[in-house]
Amino acid sequence: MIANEFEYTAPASLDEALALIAGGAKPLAGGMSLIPMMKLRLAAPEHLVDLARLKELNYIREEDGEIHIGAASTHYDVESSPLLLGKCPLMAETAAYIGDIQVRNMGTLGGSVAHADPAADYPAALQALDANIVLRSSTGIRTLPASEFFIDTFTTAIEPGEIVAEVIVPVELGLTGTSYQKFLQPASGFAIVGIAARVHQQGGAIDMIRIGVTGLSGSSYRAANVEAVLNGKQPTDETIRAAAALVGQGIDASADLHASAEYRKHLATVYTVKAIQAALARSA
Amino acid sequence: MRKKGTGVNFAGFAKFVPVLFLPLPPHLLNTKPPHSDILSKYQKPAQNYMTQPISVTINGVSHTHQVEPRLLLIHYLREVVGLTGSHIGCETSLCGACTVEVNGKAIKSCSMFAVQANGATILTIEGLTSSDGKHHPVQEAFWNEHALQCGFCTPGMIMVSKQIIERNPAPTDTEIREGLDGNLCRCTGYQHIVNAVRTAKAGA
Amino acid sequence: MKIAGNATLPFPPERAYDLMQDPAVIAKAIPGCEKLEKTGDNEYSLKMKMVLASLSGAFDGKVRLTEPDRPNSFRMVVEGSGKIGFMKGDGLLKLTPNDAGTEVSYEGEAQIGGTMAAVGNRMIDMTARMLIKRFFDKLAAEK
Amino acid sequence: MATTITKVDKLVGKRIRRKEDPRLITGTATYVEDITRPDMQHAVIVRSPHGAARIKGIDISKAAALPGVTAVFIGKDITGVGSVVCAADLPGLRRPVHHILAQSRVYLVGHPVAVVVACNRYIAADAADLVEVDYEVTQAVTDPEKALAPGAPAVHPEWPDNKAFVYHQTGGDIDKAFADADVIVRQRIVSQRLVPNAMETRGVVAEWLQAERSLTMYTSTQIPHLARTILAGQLGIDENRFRLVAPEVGGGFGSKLNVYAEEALMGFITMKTGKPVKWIESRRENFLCTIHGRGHVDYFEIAAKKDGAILGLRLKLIQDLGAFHQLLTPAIPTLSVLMMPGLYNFRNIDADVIGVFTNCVPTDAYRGAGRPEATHGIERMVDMLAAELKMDPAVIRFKNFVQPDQFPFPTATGLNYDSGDYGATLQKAMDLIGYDDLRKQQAEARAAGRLMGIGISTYGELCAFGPSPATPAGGWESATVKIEPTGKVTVLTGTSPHGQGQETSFAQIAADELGVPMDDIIVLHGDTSIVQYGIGTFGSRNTAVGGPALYYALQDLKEKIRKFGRMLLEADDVVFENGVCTDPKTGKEVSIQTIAGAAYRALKLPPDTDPGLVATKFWEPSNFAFPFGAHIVVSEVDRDTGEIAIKRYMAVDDIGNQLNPLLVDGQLHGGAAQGLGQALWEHGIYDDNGQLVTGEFMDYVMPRARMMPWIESSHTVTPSPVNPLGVKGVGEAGTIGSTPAMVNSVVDALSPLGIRHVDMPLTPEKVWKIVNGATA
Repeated sequence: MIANEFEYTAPASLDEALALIAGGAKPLAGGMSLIPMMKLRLAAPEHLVDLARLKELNYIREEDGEIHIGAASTHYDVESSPLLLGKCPLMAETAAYIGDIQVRNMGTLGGSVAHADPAADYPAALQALDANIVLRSSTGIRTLPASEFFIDTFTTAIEPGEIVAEVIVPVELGLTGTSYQKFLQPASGFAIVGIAARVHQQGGAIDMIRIGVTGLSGSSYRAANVEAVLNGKQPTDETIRAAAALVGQGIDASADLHASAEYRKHLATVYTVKAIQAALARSA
Repeated sequence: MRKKGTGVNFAGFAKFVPVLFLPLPPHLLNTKPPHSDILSKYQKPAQNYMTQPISVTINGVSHTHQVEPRLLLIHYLREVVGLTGSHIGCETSLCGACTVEVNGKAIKSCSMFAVQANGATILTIEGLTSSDGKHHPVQEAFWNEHALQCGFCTPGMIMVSKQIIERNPAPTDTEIREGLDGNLCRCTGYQHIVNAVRTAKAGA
Repeated sequence: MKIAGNATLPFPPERAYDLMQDPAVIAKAIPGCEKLEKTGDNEYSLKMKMVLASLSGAFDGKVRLTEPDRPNSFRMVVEGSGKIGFMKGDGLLKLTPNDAGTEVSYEGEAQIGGTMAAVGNRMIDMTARMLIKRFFDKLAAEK
Repeated sequence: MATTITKVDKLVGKRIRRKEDPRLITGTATYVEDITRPDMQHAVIVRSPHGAARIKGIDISKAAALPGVTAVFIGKDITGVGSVVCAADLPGLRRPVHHILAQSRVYLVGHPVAVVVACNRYIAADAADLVEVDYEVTQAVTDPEKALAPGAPAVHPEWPDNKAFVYHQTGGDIDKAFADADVIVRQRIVSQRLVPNAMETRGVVAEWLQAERSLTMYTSTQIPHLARTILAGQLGIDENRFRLVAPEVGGGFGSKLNVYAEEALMGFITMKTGKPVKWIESRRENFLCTIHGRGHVDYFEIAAKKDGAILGLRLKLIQDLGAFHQLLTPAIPTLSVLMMPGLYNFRNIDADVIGVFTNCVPTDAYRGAGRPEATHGIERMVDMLAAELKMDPAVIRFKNFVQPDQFPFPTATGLNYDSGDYGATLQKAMDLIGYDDLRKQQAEARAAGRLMGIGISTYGELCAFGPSPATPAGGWESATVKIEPTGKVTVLTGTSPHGQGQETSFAQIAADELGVPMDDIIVLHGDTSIVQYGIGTFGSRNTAVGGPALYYALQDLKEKIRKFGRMLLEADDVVFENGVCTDPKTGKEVSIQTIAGAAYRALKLPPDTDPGLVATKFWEPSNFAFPFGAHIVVSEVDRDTGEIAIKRYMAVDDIGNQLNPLLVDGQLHGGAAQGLGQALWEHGIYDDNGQLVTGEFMDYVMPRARMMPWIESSHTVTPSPVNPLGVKGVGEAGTIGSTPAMVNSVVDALSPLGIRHVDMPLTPEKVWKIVNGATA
């Protein structure tokens, strides 16, 4: 359980980091996914560039009605940020579900997002928040919405030479209720399914709803069909349940030792109900 | 009860005693590192292994070493610095036996390379006890509540428990159990550990 | 581990079948395939480098195509081993015409051993799905 | 909370915090991995990735050429070393030769094929990657029932039926019992494979000194002396020149009640290379290569009268042995047979046991070792019988319990239960948890459509191994007490505690008997060069067998102290109490410290008395001890997800007298966690090709803090007449009692759906499918 040899650089600036990455070096953030793979020698990067210490990537701040989260923010930073707890609590709540204290102290938002593990927690929230992901390279910067960023299992829109530099989430309007509900795989703590719900009500009817799903299939997604059924409706237990039943429709559900495809889809429905109900309770 | 030694009725006998009669208990066997031979191997193994310098402060003491980038922090602490209190119980970051604090945050030192800790302040289980031998309140609570049996997971458990009560001085039992989620214990069933964290909070 | 699923190819079954018997096409479609050489009747040696997220590994192995029943079905066996372990997939592929061309349904067994197996069941399942998906995506892109 | 102790108070029976803890809570304890020796080499083992294969060739040239590599060994290099030893025997037992490195075949994933020795572990790992092994894979078989089917692949080609042994035990008249029965209930019950997963994996440091022909080995074991005897035989060296040390051991649970290939291999390497060598098992290796537990498929039949009186029990037991026999592998299912009658007063049993080879890691003793399987079986069968007869599961148990006036109670399996009041213990558990009220709550819950369950298990176990004829390698234990010239006390115990706390509880015994403060006593163990021969720690025997050995050594010593007291006080007789000999006539006193000084100075000696104050006792019990208890679990099943919530857990255990109730609680909690682990979460799953698919903590579900319920516990106390301390043993009780209580609770919850049995582990998906299937 010893990694292959590699070269390690702790760059002094983001520019230096991007230049090295442009040259083929691999970015290292918290290492919570990469280092275990390296120990098994299933990953053997030749050169690691440590992004975790870059001050330029370590911030959580509000600008123009949005919250900008630097990629090197740890899950604990996200979980405990007064700004996020106050103005985008779904991010903080979701971060608190990741792994354990030690993993949250070390793992970073950027690392997790770039890894795109289909059972990671953040993608559900980022889908529900219509978050934007800022990618940087030595030659430029571009921004993608979460729905375009996450492509498939461990597959994102990141191009060679690019890193995830920042995640932008909205400042929630008052009375927006959010919730992340997770059924976890008891051994590893990963999500078997995780559902992020975000709801706003006006005059007793839902006028904004977003459902983000993780764990169910190879990639996170927004359950637009569930949203469509509930949008403009008075939320009752029956309507919520009927809508939630659509969450896995047309989805090629994953299956493993811990949950068959059938069970996963069922859990996705149950947890969609839970997440919507919890979000509604907070939007009152 | 009389004081020790008063029953020996001739002067000078006692000083022979240690030589004549005391076998060393297994846990007192001297295995105290650092061992220069181990050190030199990591600093300059057989050949061609690239190394780079790191400087860290561990339990208040500064250390500088040349290390291979692939050297895990846990191996650095245990085998280079000689602090063997933190343990290795798995390879998948799921048991927590290797938990130490880096810059005030509890982390799993088996999932971090030593080079990543360059410049950091590190606290290990060995650094929790004050120089006059006074235990940290969490250590004392683990002792009082019988929160350990074989003791292998204990250093990691104590380090994470310390973090739990520092961040939440009045955790509920549920919060304590969630806080311990990254640490496995096969002996205690966790109940006495929960008791220890709860009472350590009160005593801290 | 059981593997089962389906994919759609935008060709009629005969063409889909022939493509999947063509070593040049298979070589392009197998993710990370670096070399595919004929070693016998419907048997090929394989060199591949699998890269998925941070995972990577080189494999030497072979591909066998058996039980031909053009254009309805055939069996494909892919085996590989390398430093990080070995893998073996053995599946029956059935082709049926549909509106979009051909639906290929597959069912079989996948086996993984060695260090690779230590990454956990979750990863193995996801990786297998991903590799199969890439295979059919590539095939579908054949002109 | 621990009690603060003032001296003169009797210490036995008090909740005293442990003497061993200061080194453990400060990180200064020494486990095997903490030990280094000058010029120590590191070994990494290359293991088979296949469940069954022929080795066509091994190329070590690249590995051997890597700078820093000292040696690479493969099977043919291992000469003059014996194969792995199995100490158990059964009539007709087939014993495959278990080489320490594979020769021409591998039999399981993880089978050691080569070993690389290098100057540090990083280089050793690099070199291990360079060893190239060419395998010809053959078909594996991993399911014991499939292995018994005609035409199954043969694990060992010389035994195509895969049977290692067939064993039959019968008692009473089973045919009559079944002929007389009003009702017969049958069920197939699986006790799945479990991975012990001590938090410290195994590890060895070995050092050979050629000039002295002496070997020193530090190894993480529960049985240092037995391991030394066996390894000396394997390595062909003198036992008296072989120092084996179990340093701090990070948990065992039976997995280190063994002697493994790697121990002999490290001995071989240090003898061959002349350098000390260290091997530390990875967690992955621990999953693949350290013994597993359980692995039963049991076919039970129970016969009873309409009123619930049990008449007899039939069992066909299929034991998955794995590919080889480890130290006790074939003996474990025979323990199951012994415990088949449980706490019940029926005397007709019949058991067929088939031991089956599979391409899996061997099963062997894991906490409970044979008794959990039996207890789970009988407790499930009794519940199914109660359901069949529409009786309350408590009522049927009361009806069948062995009664207090029946002790000593001879069972149909040849045991002699020592003492107990089984009904009182169950009644206490029911009173404490409010059983009648819970049944009312359950009726309301069911009326509301909720799936609430109440599960009872009343378990018994045989432990405190034991009389020598019933214990491989000897059932006695030893103790030496040395009062040093300053009056300080050193206890050497032949047991090898690794978390159980005997450094504390034995000090309590010695402190009470000698009247010295606990702080003046140290308890040493685990080092064969310090401690007289002993058997070790397993089968809940430390306190119940090691304790009496200590107690009797102390009695011998006290007799000698009194002799010196009489001499020094010039008295006809003296009373020795609280560390002081007193002449009752004059009131004059002399302390134990003064006596110790006089005994070693030896200017004057009592008649027929040698100098010094040392006593050694080897003591063997006349019988096992039989702890028992009642566990009740209240649970609720979530219809939507199949998740099980444990609402209450009540344990009332009778382990006889308790030396230190704080430690007793710890043992029971930990045992219950492992028992619940089996009931709900843990499962060592091999696929058909021999891959262990739950071979890491990522897939093998270990109990974590958030998963465990709060355990409410209480006790009844029925002292064991088998030993002078009246103790029964507590190490395995929690594991044995908890599993069936949990499963019975969930089956009770599901019973409105017509469910009568569910095999473990009760995963949410399994339960959801049952609920879903039943309501669909």
